[in-house]
Amino acid sequence: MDALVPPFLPVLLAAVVLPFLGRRAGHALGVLATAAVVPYVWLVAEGAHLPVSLFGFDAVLFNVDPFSTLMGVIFGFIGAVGVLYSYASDADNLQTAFALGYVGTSLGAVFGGDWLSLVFFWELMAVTSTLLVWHYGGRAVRAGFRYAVLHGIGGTLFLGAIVWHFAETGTFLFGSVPGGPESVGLAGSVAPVLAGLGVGVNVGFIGLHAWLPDTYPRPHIAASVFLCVFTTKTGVYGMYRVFPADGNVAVAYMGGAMAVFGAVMALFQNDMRRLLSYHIQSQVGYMVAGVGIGSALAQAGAFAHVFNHILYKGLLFMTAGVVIYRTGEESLKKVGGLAREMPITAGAFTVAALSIAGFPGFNGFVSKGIVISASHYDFGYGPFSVAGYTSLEILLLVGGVGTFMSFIKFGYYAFFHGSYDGTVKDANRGQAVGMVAVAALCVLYGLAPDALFAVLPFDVTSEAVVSHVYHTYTVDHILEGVVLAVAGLVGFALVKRPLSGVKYVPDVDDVYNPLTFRATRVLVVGVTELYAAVDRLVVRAATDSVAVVRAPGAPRPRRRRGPRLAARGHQRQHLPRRRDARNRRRRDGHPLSGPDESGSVSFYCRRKYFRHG
Amino acid sequence: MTDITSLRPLAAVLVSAVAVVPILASYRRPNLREGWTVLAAVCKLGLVASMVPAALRGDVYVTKLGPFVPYIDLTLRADALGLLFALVASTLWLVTSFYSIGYMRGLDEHSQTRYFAAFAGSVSSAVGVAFASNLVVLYLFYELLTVATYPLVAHDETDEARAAGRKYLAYTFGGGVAVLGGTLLVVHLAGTTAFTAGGIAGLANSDPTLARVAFALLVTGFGVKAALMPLHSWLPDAMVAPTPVSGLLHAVAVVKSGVFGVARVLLDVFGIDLVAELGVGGVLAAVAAFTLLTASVIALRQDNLKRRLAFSTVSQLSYIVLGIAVGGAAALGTGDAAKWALIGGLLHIPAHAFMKLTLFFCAGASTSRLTPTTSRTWPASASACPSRWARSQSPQPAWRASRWSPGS
Amino acid sequence: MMDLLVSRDYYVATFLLLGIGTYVMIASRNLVKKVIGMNIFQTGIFLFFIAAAYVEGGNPPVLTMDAPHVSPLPHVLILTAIVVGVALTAVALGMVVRIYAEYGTLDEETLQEVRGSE
Amino acid sequence: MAVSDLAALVVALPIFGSLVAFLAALVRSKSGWPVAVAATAAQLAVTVTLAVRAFGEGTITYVVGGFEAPYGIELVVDGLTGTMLVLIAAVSLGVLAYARRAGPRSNPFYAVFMLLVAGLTGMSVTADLFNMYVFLEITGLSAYALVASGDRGRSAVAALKYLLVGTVGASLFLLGVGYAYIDTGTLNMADLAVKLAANGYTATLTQTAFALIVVGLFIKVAVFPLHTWQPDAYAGAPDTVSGLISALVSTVAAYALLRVVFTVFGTAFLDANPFAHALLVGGAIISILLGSLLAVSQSEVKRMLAYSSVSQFGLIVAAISIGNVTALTGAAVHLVGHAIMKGGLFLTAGLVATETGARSVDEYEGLVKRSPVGAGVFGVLAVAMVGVPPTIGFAGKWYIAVGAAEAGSWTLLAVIVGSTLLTLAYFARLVERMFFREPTADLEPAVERADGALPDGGDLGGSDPGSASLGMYAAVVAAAVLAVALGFAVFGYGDVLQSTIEALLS
Repeated sequence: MDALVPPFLPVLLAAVVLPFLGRRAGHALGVLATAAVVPYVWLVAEGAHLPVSLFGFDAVLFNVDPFSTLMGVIFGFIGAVGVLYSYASDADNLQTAFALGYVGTSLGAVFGGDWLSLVFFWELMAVTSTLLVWHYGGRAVRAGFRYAVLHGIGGTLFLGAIVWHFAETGTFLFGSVPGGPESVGLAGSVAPVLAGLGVGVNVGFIGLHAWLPDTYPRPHIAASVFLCVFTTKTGVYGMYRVFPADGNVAVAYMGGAMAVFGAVMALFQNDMRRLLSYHIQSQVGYMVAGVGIGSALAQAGAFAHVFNHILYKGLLFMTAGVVIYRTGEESLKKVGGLAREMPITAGAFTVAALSIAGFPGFNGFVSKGIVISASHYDFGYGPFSVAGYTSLEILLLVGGVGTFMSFIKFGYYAFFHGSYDGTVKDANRGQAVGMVAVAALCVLYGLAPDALFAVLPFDVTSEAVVSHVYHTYTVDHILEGVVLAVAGLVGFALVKRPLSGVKYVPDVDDVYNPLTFRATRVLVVGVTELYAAVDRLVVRAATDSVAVVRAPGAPRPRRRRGPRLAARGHQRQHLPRRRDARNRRRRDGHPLSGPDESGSVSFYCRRKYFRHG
Repeated sequence: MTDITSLRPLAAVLVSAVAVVPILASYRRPNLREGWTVLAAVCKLGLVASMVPAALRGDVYVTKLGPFVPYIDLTLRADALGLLFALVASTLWLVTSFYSIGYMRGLDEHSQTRYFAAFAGSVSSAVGVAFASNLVVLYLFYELLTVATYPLVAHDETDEARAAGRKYLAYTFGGGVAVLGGTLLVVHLAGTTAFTAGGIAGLANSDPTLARVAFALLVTGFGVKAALMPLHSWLPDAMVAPTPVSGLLHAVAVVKSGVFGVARVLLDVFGIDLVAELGVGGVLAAVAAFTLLTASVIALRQDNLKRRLAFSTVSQLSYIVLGIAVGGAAALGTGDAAKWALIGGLLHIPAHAFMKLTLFFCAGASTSRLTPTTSRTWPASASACPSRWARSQSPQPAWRASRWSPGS
Repeated sequence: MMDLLVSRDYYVATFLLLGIGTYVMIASRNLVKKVIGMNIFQTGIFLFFIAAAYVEGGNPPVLTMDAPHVSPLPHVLILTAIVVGVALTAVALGMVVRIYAEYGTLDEETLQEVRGSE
Repeated sequence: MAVSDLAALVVALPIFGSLVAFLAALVRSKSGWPVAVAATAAQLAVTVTLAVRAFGEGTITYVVGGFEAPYGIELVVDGLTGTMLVLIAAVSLGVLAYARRAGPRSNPFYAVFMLLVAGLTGMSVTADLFNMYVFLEITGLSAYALVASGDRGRSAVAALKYLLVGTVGASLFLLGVGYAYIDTGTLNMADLAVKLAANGYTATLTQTAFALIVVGLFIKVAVFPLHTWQPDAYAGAPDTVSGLISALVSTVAAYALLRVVFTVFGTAFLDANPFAHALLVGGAIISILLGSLLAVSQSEVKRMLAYSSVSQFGLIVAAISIGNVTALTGAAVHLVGHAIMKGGLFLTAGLVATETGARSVDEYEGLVKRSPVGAGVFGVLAVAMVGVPPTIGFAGKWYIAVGAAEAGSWTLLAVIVGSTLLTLAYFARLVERMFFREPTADLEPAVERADGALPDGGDLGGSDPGSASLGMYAAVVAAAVLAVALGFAVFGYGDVLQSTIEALLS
């Protein structure tokens, strides 16, 4: 098993080369590099690992276990589809290069066999994804900045947790890696909390999630396809690494809450991609709940859901992208009746919507069912259980209803409601190929769940492995799915009218963005002013004492500014013309005197700081 | 580890000092003058690099020049730590030489001869700091560095530049005085100041109070150039110097010599065990941590690009000091923690050097092409000068977008 | 106390002379008087040495005279010192002459005023 | 001729030179300079021989006129004396090179010049207190005359002030000698040391003698607040003269102080009398601090340099008050170093004035453009004065500071180390003006000569009035080079001096 090549390597190489190639050749290379990952990681035997030394520490760059294999396969696949879609959607080479960098670093993160390489790629993901957002320019820049800051904070917390872990155990290796420590997960009492919060940013814990709907609707449509896949799913993977053994009750409930919260918030949205973004949170809630429950069944369910979610959420973003691509509109209110104009897109959307909602026969039904059944069999009843349903289960079911409702809303307004003025072309060939391929997989995995089970880390059909053997198509399950769908339909019919009156629903970032802004300003101004005051004091004391020595008893001007400026003006007369011009230029460059003092831009430069000496 | 007696460390130090003479002499012929600069830079890099293989083997080149003052030999040692610093400084000098030539000619600056001569002298001193074998030789080059860099700070000859120069002298010579005092105490306590891995034995058995005072003086003294708060205030002001100076000297050579001094004091004078025993490592770490945070906050509010970079330098330098200090504070603790902290701190010396030099170069390039150096005008510059803007973005992507705004 | 002073009358005179000399040097505004003060000051010292050499009932230190002799060495020393003093006075007066030639005054304060505009 | 005879020769030679210079003038009007140079060169050769012997073979003693000590006058040359002798001769030679063009160019000037050298040399070699007084007065007299040799009234006023204050100093010294003599009946230093010890160190006479001698010498050294003559004298004297006396007169006086304190009274006396020790420490600290502060506030360059001397001699007094081998080695090093640096600075100031007419701090603005050599040398010497290693200024300070640390005098240590900053305070002002400002005012080069006519055409430099001669350049550049280069020679010097100092302290 020597001479292993970590899968991220070819992808990143492709990313580097891509900007220098032609569009067609470059994207072809991108598709090739990402697609090649799928068979490669599938074929590498479990347990293979590539020990290296990173910054002088033992690290494992390529660690194959069922979890990472699953992530690698789906990342590679969706990466290839995404590149194809990018090509079809007129993304330029540089953007695709950033996207490939993002894919590559995500692969690096999931195949890392130790905390160090995990967090290393984790941070790089934040960088590459920020670049991907920024590349679009305009409103994406600000959002990208907020995204970067929040992920910076999350990454730092995670890093802190890992350092803590290192201090406890003396190694960065995962417990499962040969040579690793005896314990799995993060050691100590503080590290898991830090890591939970840090990873919580990535998976969109309620309160830490606002970057999702903030960022994902803004960049290029192809960029959104990439974005919706990697960060949150790597987050789920990271969450599993942090709580690998028995899960964590709080995390499980957080997952449940996310499922409900995301779905409800999604219901209020009119921006297509914003709606989908809230759904990421909702769906990730199922996965987080699965990881939080921590049993073999739950973890298998969580990762099955990761797998499926990547397929249908990628597909959803693709369809939404096509709509935007063809119509130029982002709001559901501005489109409608597109089903007739864009049958392929509408079809793909329907498949994806039914998948995400968990309708029987589609892949979402399978994986969501596993998680819900795990929440039923492997988890305590909790505070508000009703009629044999555990609390968590109820949350997840409610989330399911919300999902139905919001996708009925999406589909209704975008494709079926009213009619579209004029003609709109359907998805072009490349987009169609991508969408149909993914849609086919959604159906395939829905109808033949065994194919899905084959990639899961735990065999959910074996009694030896899981506490409760999972059967996909039982009467109960199908009934459950249908009931949810009906509840969704009814619910949507009920709230449709009041919902259309809702203009804007505030989210947590409406509180913490201004709060952060003000707090930062107070901090910055406070610190700098304090510092400036001390500095002025010292400088004045120094100049005064010099003045006292030089001319004892002479009256001293308290303010030195006036005479100094005069002196400067005086001196200018003696300067050669060239330097004079330069001085003036320098002075004009100063915030005080420049024309840009009018100050619409920022608070940093309103006043004069630290001018002395 | 064997000592190889060789003139190479001395030659590496002297080559740029000697180059000052032809540089000054050819003041009428700029091409020749710059030729000397580049030649000296190449020679210096070659000499320093030639010692690297030995350092990797664990051998040390030593130049012994006999006794200097009582207790003190005038000896240069190119050990691994010193070589690290010297290699960074001389590599970047070569790079900066080319940049300087373009910059100075591009802006049609005055007194270019003085500029290049002082630059060569500064680099000489910086390498001297790197190769110093004891505190006194270190002090020697430390002071020479101050003298050699002063003309560069005051180069502009404006009121602002002169004021910055005065402040620079006051701070750095003040630091020098503290170093001298500390050195004297060490001489008094231990009878020697020769750097010894693991610390000078004599210090461990001496009066702990005096040892603490000596430590405080030395660290304060070196802390001035390392821009530890509250001794940092010269650095932002020194940014009136031409950009290559800010880049190489005030982000690499000068400030790193301060950091390097702190490292020497902790590692080779007191030794981390003694530092931990005296309980001073924690204090230093606290100061460094404070600087780290506060300087970053202040940097947020600087509109002048170079000043912002300067505060960033203040902050980053404290990373290095923090690493070293934590190494000292944790020496009695468990396992490898101290080692890792030290390695991290020292690794940040070259790392920060490369990062910050690139940033300064970008800032300077925009200065020489665009007029103002305030960051608020940069979005405009970005379109006027996209490649530079992009380059300046890449090392630290978040520097520019430093504003939160509600909503979007 | 009186006895002590009387028995040390030369020393009293010495220090009176020293005091007067110092006072004249400091308080007098006229440069020539300052030089005179200096002379008085020196004279005090001469007296001090001579007085120190005196031995009660001593004869001049000539070999033909009977012992006890007064100490001869201070006399020799003071001869030298007087020569030095004379030389000093000469140099000082030379300078005074030059100052007068240059500024036309010997008054210290006037001199200061004149020189203030220099 | 026996080696010990050389000790007498070093005193006689300059006196002889002085006479010849004076007499030769009767024959040929321009003979002063060559005679002085010849005599000084010979003096240098002799002193070097003496110093080498003194260092190599130990103390050389010469008895004047065959009267054995303690009755006769004794001349003693040990390592310290040898140092001073060579320093005096070398500095004189350098100043002579400078004086050829810078003037004053009269034969009497050279005669008095040689007399000053004789006085200084005599003070150094003598081992007799009264003899020292005589040489002190010879030194003083010739110094007063030299200061007055400037052609302006200001020189005369300064010289008179110098004369009055200096005479008081010398008189106090004489008074102190008188007390010592009354106490012991001897004037020979070695003999005095023995007898004072026998009388007990706490005897009032001994204490008074010490106080008077030290205060007298403080005046000569110009320790604050007894320094008042110095700024006027240095600033009022012609440039050549300020260079010479700033380099040598206070230096030799400080040497005399060192000699008297340790050879005559000894460390045991200082230990027994805290007040004596306090006198020295107090004088040192006040001089260092206030001298620097006053220097900062001066507007004329030469006055600033004069106040700087006050501060620097504070360091030497500090070394004396510390009184261990290291500190005294430091005192010797700093005496030499200060002589070279300060003499060089004064000569450079003169050079600058000759070239550009700049004399005040403000007029030094942009000096580097008008007088690059002057500005460069001034810069180097300023850096050396500040005490940046490896210059001699650093070496002296280092020794003294190490001595302070060894003695555990933490206050002194702090002041000594901190004096770097004070020195920096006044030199930085000048350096900044010289190098980093544009010249503001147009100045006429100073023409300081008695006659308006051009000097003899045989000079090496150009003949326009604003130019300096090669000799002037050579002198100042040599000072700068020595200030840096000697820093490396210090350790060897300290090594050979050690036995001398140990003998002095025993």
